[in-house]
Amino acid sequence: MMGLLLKNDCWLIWPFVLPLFGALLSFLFKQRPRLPGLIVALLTTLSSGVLAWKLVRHGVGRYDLGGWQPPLGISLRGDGPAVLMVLMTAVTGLAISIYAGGYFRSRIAKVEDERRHIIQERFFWPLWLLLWGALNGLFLSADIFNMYITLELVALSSVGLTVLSGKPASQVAGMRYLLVSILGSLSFLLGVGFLYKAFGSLDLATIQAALSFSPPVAMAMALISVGLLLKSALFPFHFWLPPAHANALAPVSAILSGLVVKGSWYLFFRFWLGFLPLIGDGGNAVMAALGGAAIIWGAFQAFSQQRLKMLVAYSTVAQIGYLFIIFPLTGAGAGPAASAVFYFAISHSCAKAAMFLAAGTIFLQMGHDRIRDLAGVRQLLPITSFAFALGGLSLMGLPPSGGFIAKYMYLSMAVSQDRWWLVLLIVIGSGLTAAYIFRAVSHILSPKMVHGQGQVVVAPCMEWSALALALVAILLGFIAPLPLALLGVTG
Amino acid sequence: MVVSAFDIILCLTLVWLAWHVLTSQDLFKAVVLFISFGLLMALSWVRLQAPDVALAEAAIGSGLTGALFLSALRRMTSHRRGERRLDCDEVREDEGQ
Amino acid sequence: MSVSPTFVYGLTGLFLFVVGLGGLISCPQLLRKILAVNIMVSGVFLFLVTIGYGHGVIIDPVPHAMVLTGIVVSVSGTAVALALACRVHETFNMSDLLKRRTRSNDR
Amino acid sequence: MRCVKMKGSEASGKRRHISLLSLLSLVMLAGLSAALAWAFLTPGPDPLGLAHRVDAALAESGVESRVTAVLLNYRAYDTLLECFVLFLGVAIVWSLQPSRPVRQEPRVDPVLSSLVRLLVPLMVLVGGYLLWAGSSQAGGAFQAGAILGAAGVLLILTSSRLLSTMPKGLLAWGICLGLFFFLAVAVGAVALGGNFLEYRRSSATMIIIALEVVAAFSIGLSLAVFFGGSRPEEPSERTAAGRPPHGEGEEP
Repeated sequence: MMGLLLKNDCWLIWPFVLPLFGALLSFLFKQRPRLPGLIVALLTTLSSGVLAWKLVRHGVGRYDLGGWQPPLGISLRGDGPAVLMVLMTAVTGLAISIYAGGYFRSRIAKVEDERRHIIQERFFWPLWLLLWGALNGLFLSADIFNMYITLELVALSSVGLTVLSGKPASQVAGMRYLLVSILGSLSFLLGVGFLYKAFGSLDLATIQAALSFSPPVAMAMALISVGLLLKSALFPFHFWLPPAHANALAPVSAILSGLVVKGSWYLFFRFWLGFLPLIGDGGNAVMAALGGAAIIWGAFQAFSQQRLKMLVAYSTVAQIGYLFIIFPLTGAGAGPAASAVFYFAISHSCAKAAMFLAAGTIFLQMGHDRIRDLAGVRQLLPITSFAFALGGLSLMGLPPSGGFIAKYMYLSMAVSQDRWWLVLLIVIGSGLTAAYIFRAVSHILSPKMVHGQGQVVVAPCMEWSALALALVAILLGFIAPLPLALLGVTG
Repeated sequence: MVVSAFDIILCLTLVWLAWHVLTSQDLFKAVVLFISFGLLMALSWVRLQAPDVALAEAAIGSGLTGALFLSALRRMTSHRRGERRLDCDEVREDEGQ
Repeated sequence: MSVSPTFVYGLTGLFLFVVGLGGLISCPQLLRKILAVNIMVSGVFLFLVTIGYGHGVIIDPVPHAMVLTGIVVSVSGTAVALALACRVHETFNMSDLLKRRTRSNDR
Repeated sequence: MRCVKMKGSEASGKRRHISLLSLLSLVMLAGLSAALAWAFLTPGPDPLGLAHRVDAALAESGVESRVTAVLLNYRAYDTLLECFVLFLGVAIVWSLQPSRPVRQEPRVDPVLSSLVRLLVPLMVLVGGYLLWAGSSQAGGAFQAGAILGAAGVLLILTSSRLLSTMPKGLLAWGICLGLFFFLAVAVGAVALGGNFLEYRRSSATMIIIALEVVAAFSIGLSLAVFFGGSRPEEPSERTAAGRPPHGEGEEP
């Protein structure tokens, strides 16, 4: 019986079943939700790792839920990109979970607000585990209506996590976030309706096989694209992101910036590639233009911020641009473009989560995150400062980092396809990133003797988990063949 | 089934109600109009031969959602009269992030 | 002219979607925005039910199941939105009260 | 008050700005409706949908109602996730609220409360009927759950302390119980050699009815909790760290 539960194709279900179980458990054991939360986080990471290993050994996995074949039932599909995203979520999520354990313990130790922090932790774990499960379900889903439900799950739990901090600013930001993501989901659902009307199926592969141009299909594509762009906060739709990400609790900011944004982008990428024959160069150029605008605008905004967490949040707005300028490069074949952009996505996820975690530790220690007054952090939190700088390094795309490999792939493709404006854009974007990262890092690393201790005792696991994530972002520069091999398993 | 005058009147009423939900001055009136909008929506689904969906819409989409709106409205107006908040410590600025 | 009800109801659903969108953009009150979202939701559901009706010969149950699922999802979203709206309302009312009190203390 | 008094020219300029913006959005909305109507009315491919496949597999599904078959057999995974959406809603609403409900008016109409005492059992009965009818005609878990939820709302309305005086943790367990059962059925199918959420033909009817009862129960409970709003009070919260919770000693 245990053997049946660990069959080859069964590994596709554990990455979302385990967190769902864990969410219920940590909701029920409200006296100590940390214990089931951490155990389930560990198990989920393990199962994601096994899933990746099975993918390399046995090729693309398919799983018919309920035993019904696709047009009637729902199926899961674990190909290279999907499993890579699951793995990315697992690595980042495990580090964030460990960080969160220490974070809430440190905050609960501040006696004045004890009760509120206990309640925050009590609801953090169920919401976060549910979000994790929903993200894994989203990456593995092959059915467009099922994608809608996982999108809703992701959106609602993100909103719940955002407003957990209880600050008025986060409540307003969360309200706006909720309305925007419901609007995005509705647009997506209407698009699903049009697709069902045109193709009589909800299975993405079936639809893409029968694809042909007609007005309903074009409308469906437009509605789905706009809905997903709203949720992934590409340039004109980015307005809701910085306040929501910057005002949340530290682990929540890392979750939102590192993982949640990638969920809707991943769906967008899948739909867009599948419908590429109908879209043509015009649509790709529009996406690239929006991405370019995001890179420039986000970087300028990040540079002019006064608060560290706002800077990191605007940096997310800018980096989302890189995920969209890839589309003109898909003309010469989707394979290399997909490798580049997914490599960018995973290294950004690790680096950005590490930076948000480090920024959260700094906030907790100093009691504020005004960039101008951050001198002396290096003495108080050497490991955290180092982690922040390393994450910045990967974000800039300096040589021994995952960000460098991704940008190198972008550039070599752009050069070989003679798209010089894209080369220029990437170079300018990297320069701007370097500018705002240096601005923050120079304050953090500036030597200044501080008098007395910081506000709280920071748990060591908070510092080390941020550093571990930053190191993974750097390490991705050395082990590039492994993720790329995983990504190559399609078919 | 061929479209009848009933269908057209139903659709026009739906649009008219939606418009008034969004434009009427009084929020209470808007919520009541929304509930009747939901009930008419359920009626149109009965016309489209989806009785079980209509049942769910009448009960959940119109009835319970309407009740939720009414209770939220009451909470908001009771606060406008200055009822005390039980956890107003969270209003304080620069607390934990 | 024999028009299928599909056209009338489908167009109504799509139009309700647009009306709700307009309300969401233009209404300042939070409660009204949530009402507008609910109207959009109803519009999308009407559209889906219309697809299920097809030409009225064979009724397709799959869109009906989608709508049933969607109704429950949307009531959940509405509940969260309303709770959050109440919270925002209370917070800002309260901070207004606090401000007023400190101002009167200053005097 | 002060901010309302703006200089005339400034105010009118702002008004003109707003009207231009609203005109622009009106034009865009009109364009959107035209585009939607165009996409809807132009004939595209017009397949039959899944109705035939649903009918063909109906004999194997274990129920007679086509919608129930889709919801709890062919696409039961969607329904599972949807129950988690409800659970999520409860978790968020509870995380938002203070642990005690905002004071409600204690006066309850005696006529109303005796009416409710009559009505609630009736509603539970109707819910049960809908659940039973769901396997063959209109009705099913969702509608029954809605009726149960409405009964819960009535109970909350007449006795405002109901939710806050419920035994500690009972509500949370009640909400999670249905989800645990659903997940257990899904994973149990794997342990017995099938796929996730795959039922044996012989036991499909039983499993679907059990799932419907469970789903109706958890839908009804969640809906009632949405209406009740606040998290049930717990003794441990009342005396956290040996001191009163926030707001206790504050001036009203």
